[in-house]
Amino acid sequence: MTDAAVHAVNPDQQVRTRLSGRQICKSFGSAQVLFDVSIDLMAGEVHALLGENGAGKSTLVKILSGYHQPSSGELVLDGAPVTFHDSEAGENHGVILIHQELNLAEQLTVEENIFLGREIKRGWFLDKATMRQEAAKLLSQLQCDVDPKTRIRDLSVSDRQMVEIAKALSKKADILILDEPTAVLTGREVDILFDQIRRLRDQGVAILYISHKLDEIKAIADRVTVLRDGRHITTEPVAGLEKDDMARLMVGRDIKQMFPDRTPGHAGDVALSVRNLSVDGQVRDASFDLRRGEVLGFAGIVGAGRTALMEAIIGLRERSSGQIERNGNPVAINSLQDAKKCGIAYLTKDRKGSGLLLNMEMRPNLTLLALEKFGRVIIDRKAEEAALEAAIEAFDIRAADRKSKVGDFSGGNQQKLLLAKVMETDPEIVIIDEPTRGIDIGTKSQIYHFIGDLTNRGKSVILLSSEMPEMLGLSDRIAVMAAGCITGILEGNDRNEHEIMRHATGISGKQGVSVHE
Amino acid sequence: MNSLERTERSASSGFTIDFKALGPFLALVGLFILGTAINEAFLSGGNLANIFTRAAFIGIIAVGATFVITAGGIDLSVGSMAAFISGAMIVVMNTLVATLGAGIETVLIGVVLSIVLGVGAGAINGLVSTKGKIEAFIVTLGTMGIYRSLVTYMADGGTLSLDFEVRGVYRPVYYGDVLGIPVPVLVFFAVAVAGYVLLNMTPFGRKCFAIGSNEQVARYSAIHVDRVKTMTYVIQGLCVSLATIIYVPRLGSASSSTGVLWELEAIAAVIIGGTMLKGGYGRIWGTVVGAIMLTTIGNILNLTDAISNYLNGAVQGLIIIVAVFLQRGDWRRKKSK
Amino acid sequence: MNSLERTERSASSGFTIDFKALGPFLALVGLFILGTAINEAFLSGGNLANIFTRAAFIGIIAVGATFVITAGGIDLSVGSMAAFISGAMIVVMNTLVATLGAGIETVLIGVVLSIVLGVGAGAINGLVSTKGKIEAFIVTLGTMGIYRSLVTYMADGGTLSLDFEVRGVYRPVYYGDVLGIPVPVLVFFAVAVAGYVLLNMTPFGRKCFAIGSNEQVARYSAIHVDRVKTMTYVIQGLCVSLATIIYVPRLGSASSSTGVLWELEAIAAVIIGGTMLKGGYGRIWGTVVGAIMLTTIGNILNLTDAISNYLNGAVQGLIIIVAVFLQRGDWRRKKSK
Amino acid sequence: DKIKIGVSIPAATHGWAGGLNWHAEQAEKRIEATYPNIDIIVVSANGASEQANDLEDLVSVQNIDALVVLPFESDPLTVPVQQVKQAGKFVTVVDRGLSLPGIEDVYVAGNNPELGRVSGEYIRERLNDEGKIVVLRGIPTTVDTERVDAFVETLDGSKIEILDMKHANWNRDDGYEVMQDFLSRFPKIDAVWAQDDDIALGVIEAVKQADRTDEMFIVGGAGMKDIIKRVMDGDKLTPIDVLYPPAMIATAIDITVMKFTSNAPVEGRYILGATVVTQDNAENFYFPDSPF
Ligand SMILES: Nc1ncnc2c1ncn2[C@@H]1O[C@H](COP(=O)(O)OP(=O)(O)OP(=O)(O)O)[C@@H](O)[C@H]1O
Ligand SMILES: Nc1ncnc2c1ncn2[C@@H]1O[C@H](COP(=O)(O)OP(=O)(O)OP(=O)(O)O)[C@@H](O)[C@H]1O
Ligand SMILES: [Mg+2]
Ligand SMILES: [Mg+2]
Repeated sequence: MTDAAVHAVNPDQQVRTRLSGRQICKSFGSAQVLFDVSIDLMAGEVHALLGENGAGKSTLVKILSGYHQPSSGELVLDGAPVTFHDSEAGENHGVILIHQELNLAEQLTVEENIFLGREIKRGWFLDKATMRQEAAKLLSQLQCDVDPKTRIRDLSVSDRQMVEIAKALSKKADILILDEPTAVLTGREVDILFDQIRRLRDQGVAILYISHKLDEIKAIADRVTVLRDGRHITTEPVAGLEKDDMARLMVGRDIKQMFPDRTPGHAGDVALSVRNLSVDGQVRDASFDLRRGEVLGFAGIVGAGRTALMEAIIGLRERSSGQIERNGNPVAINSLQDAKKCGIAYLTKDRKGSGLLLNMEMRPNLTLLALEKFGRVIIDRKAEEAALEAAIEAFDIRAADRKSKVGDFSGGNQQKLLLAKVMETDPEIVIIDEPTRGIDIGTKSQIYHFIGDLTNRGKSVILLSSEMPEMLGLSDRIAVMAAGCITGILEGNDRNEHEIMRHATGISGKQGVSVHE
Repeated sequence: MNSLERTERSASSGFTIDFKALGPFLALVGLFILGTAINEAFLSGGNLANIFTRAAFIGIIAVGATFVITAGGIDLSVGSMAAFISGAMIVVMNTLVATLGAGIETVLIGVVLSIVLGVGAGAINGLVSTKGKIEAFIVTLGTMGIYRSLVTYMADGGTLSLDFEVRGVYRPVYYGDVLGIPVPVLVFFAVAVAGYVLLNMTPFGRKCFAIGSNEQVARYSAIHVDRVKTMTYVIQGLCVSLATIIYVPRLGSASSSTGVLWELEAIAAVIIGGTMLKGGYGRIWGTVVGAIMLTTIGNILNLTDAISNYLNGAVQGLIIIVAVFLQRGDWRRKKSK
Repeated sequence: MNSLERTERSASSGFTIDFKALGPFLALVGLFILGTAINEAFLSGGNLANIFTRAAFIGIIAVGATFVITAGGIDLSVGSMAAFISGAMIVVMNTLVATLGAGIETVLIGVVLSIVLGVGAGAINGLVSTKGKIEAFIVTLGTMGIYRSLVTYMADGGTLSLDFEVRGVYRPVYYGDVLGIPVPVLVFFAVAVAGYVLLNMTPFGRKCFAIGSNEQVARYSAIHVDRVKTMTYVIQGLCVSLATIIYVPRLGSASSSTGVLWELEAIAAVIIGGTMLKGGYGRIWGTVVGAIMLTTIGNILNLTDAISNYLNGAVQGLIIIVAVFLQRGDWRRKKSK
Repeated sequence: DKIKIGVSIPAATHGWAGGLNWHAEQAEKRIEATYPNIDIIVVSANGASEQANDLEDLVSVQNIDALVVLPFESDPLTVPVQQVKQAGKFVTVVDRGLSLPGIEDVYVAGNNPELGRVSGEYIRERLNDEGKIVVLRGIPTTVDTERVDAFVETLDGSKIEILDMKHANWNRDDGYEVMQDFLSRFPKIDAVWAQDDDIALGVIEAVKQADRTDEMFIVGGAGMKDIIKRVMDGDKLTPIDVLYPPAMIATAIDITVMKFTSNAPVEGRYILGATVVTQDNAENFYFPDSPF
């Protein structure tokens, strides 16, 4: 067992515990979210932290790195008790946390964010040249070809995450904690990240890794700690655990069937038809049909233009050309309001930036998109409360306190609330962009079944996802995009990873032409 | 997490929120105690009526400002707008006396004109800033200069005075009372209630909160951001026009010095009341209390000669800071988080 | 995304930024053309020197305001602070004449006092708002009243007037020139350069941006948010004191009406220059141009008597709105996103 | 080339200053119509430093030959006016004298202490040296201080008690509110010195509202037509008004113009008294067409 845990450590390096949390308890107000949790992080080991949404993972790691103070319990660093008054103290002791929620100043550039608070100086002045060089070096290490001068607000979510990782790497961590770093990353980026994690581990860095993707845990972690409802359930080597075991430990029950049974070919008439839609510089000549009762997947590498296409359909981006038909009739959708009237709803992948009002409580967030349903003149609060009740039930939203700000919710619960918000409009067609980002495995399965139910009731779903199993497990057909073009729509047995990759890279199908020609 | 804990937590946070909401009221009560201590006349019916009547002007305007600020905007033009509307009302009513006589009709036309001008001026502020994509601060700074100039121009640098006969007819709108409550106070109350309902109980109000909180999220929630923002300026304009309608019969005149610095007072009332200057959170009752607080401070200073006149501003400034500090409510609790 | 796209994208955004940065300059050039068209004397050396010298006051204060606003704050007290500091300088220098005589020492002590007071007043604004957790709007509204009262009190309701002998010694600080460039313009230039360096080339400046952009992120990046914010107010105070140092020899006096509404002018200069009122993005050169634009508008209105004096404010308001509209720079491009 | 005369005055931010602007514009029209070779340029400022800017502009871009200036405040404008003088211009100063002697060629003086004194004397006489009064002051400036000091001095030695003095900023809204508060505070008030007609108008409304018109009388100042009309009509509330006419700017412009149109030597001091307007002489001071 212990052998397994330290298999990758340099032989000359002793197994040693770097940072421990002992009997950590944490309450916000009078709500306790952690109960006597203990955890040991060892040099040269990747330790995974598992648990359902709201189990307290993020809270625990924030305590370990000094962002929160424990209500009781203590931290032990290299055998001696230690108190981190703030995150700066934590970082000074080499404890670096990559937050689950992005923590970048949107109006600053990539380079400025990476070195924020630790600017490299020459004399009294910023050494911009060095910082730019360093930033470029860090980014290229992560094979991320973002220009360090780009402002964060102009970056895609996954690029932002890579910047966060670059920022953490630049800090020379002894103990590196990653809170769901891969939720917004693509497969390729995950591989790059894992290479970096292995490299650091081999250098003797202690790593704590949080993810809801159990494959990743299998692939990268040596030991795993499972939390449930704020309590420590177990800590054991990953080698001895199967994915199902982990899921059971987390959820406390078996997950029988991940995906709903979907009988292929039960799809009906065309509900939405898009013809020759283009967006300047982002999408070219996209055409597809969506049938009633089907899930149409959209696959493609990052920046292929999927989001741009969808936002153009629902009127959030300007189209340069193209027609849209609903049930065979042409419709003019020039704003999200028009789309809503046509029964189309859209779930954004950027829950923090465009999804939820973080400084407000759940109720107004839930009903914001479908306000008129709750009264055109006066909002019916009772109906809102009832809807909230129903949504909490249906989407299993676990908030300690209904009145607390959505920004204080755990990431997964925010995502569930966002899904509930979009569903509140009772749409005929749902476009969902990365619906299960940061969602635990139990809830994920619930969401998949929910999508299944939707289509069974004759509604249609467009699914944008970078998770291949999700794409394959849910979609009836899969449209693949590359460089702004739909390069193919895969049906039946063609729906497999290999075909998708071939189309996504432009090897096969309609040529993905550079959209900027 | 078990249900027991859940109840417990929400109970405690309920307390916190209540205390915060009570903050401005407590600060106001503090001021009243101070006032009474300084001069017993403070609590006399006449004085209280004076305070509330005066608070009505700034209060009505501040209710409008609450919408603008909640939705993330700002309006610096309200004072000049009030002066301009007063001026236009007086000019038109004086002209009408010749044809319609000094009757109710004349006053009514003046009132309608006021509303039209207020709504129009608000719409201009809103449309120029949203459609022209210019910071509201600049747009309303510009219109502030424009309206003030226009009234100066109309008055030829002097004062526009309402015809004395019309004044007689119009007078009760300011000096009258219903069951002993002055008309301006009633109007103030009505505007506050309407504002409260609109901001807290209607889809429109909800949208204001959403826009002030995060415009992008609002846009992704199918909200016509520009339209709602423009509407907040229109509401502000309407409130200015209502305030003007009760202002004109008070002294029956308008000049370039009418309404100077009202914008600052209105914004101060809003912020004292707990609305956030950056938008996303607004509180009508807070604003009402804020307006009354500002008026009360002025009144208290007039009731004592203990303080050198020259230091009035200093005392006023201090009281505002202390009152806001007290009303924040969390000074008693330890720094948390 | 292939690398071709990537390069192109960043190139295009580079262009936008350049155009945006040019915006205020273009608007200023437009104003200069307008001025010359109205009166040829506009371009005379004397007139230009006057414009730049005048812009120095408001400009220096506005450089400080750029820091405060970039870091997400606001300072309404600068005008009264200037009045108060002028007053204190005058009182002290007048007193010193008796002992030290009307020499350089007296002036120097006055200057040092000014800096101490400016820094102190700024620190008070900063500390009260950060430590007391009170909106900066309220705190500085309060101190605005306090400083204004203090100067009224010091002057006993009248005017504080600098000893005429001291004026003679002090005079060159305003009226002197170096190689033909007026001293205030040189000071303005130096302050602007220092401000530019501090805001754009030092860690401190970067922290201001970060705090204005997102306080939480700044806090998580080990930035001492309260300390940096307080520092921005201290810088603002220092700038006010520098502006005062060159102001005092100009008019040689201070009274309760000194510096009235300078805060509005300073903030307007900052916003016209392209800094965002909500914080997170500041531009010193924009502020400098903004201050010069405001002064130029005032000057242009004096070039002609075609416009009734009563309408000055309206023309001023219109020009400000139009200038900001033009300088936004994206009016030429189609709505994107 | 035309002879240019620059006129620099405070902006029309309150009633009296409004009257000032009106009279200046009227004078401009009248004189430019009479003398085609004279160009009058009126500029108005919102503060002392803005006025200093205006003076610079009048010299550098308008290239004036003469300046008529009513300083916003005496002291800060002393040096800027001196600059104009040093540039070789003819200078007429109105109302508020400069702090250094010998700068101006002509001084047309209003007389602020006189206004306070005359008002004080009237109140002493009316109250038979005994009673309770309240005072509403203007904006805390030298003008206000001079008036009030002289007023208080005049009351010395009488049994008249000044209950309190508060600033009403030459503004009728403030006048109304301050008076309301005086009325709630003091059960008995025999007279009000409002010092300025704008303030007086606010005071009148407050007294009427409190229904205490028979208890007291009000003394304003300046000569605003509304008040003059009341005096003329024999309103008991406003038995007199003390003149401080904004028309003095027109007088000053006329005198300055004479310098260029006649050979008579133009220089020296022209002091305007603070005339008391009573029902008997009110007609002479009532100009219904003036905006002030
Ligand atoms: N600042 C806070 N104030 C109040 N409650 C909080 C705060 N932070 C977290 N919580 C609550 O603590 C609980 C645990 O949250 P935490 O973010 O640790 O969950 P998590 O395990 O990371 O979940 P996820 O997988 O969804 O990210 C949640 O119920 C959350 O609402
Ligand atoms: N705000 C923006 N400014 C400039 N370019 C943008 C912006 N948003 C997206 N783009 C560019 O538009 C193109 C399409 O982006 P889009 O987000 O639609 O890709 P995607 O395939 O949906 O990516 P993902 O797989 O992350 O969902 C990309 O080149 C992207 O970089
Ligand atoms: Mg989490
Ligand atoms: Mg996308």
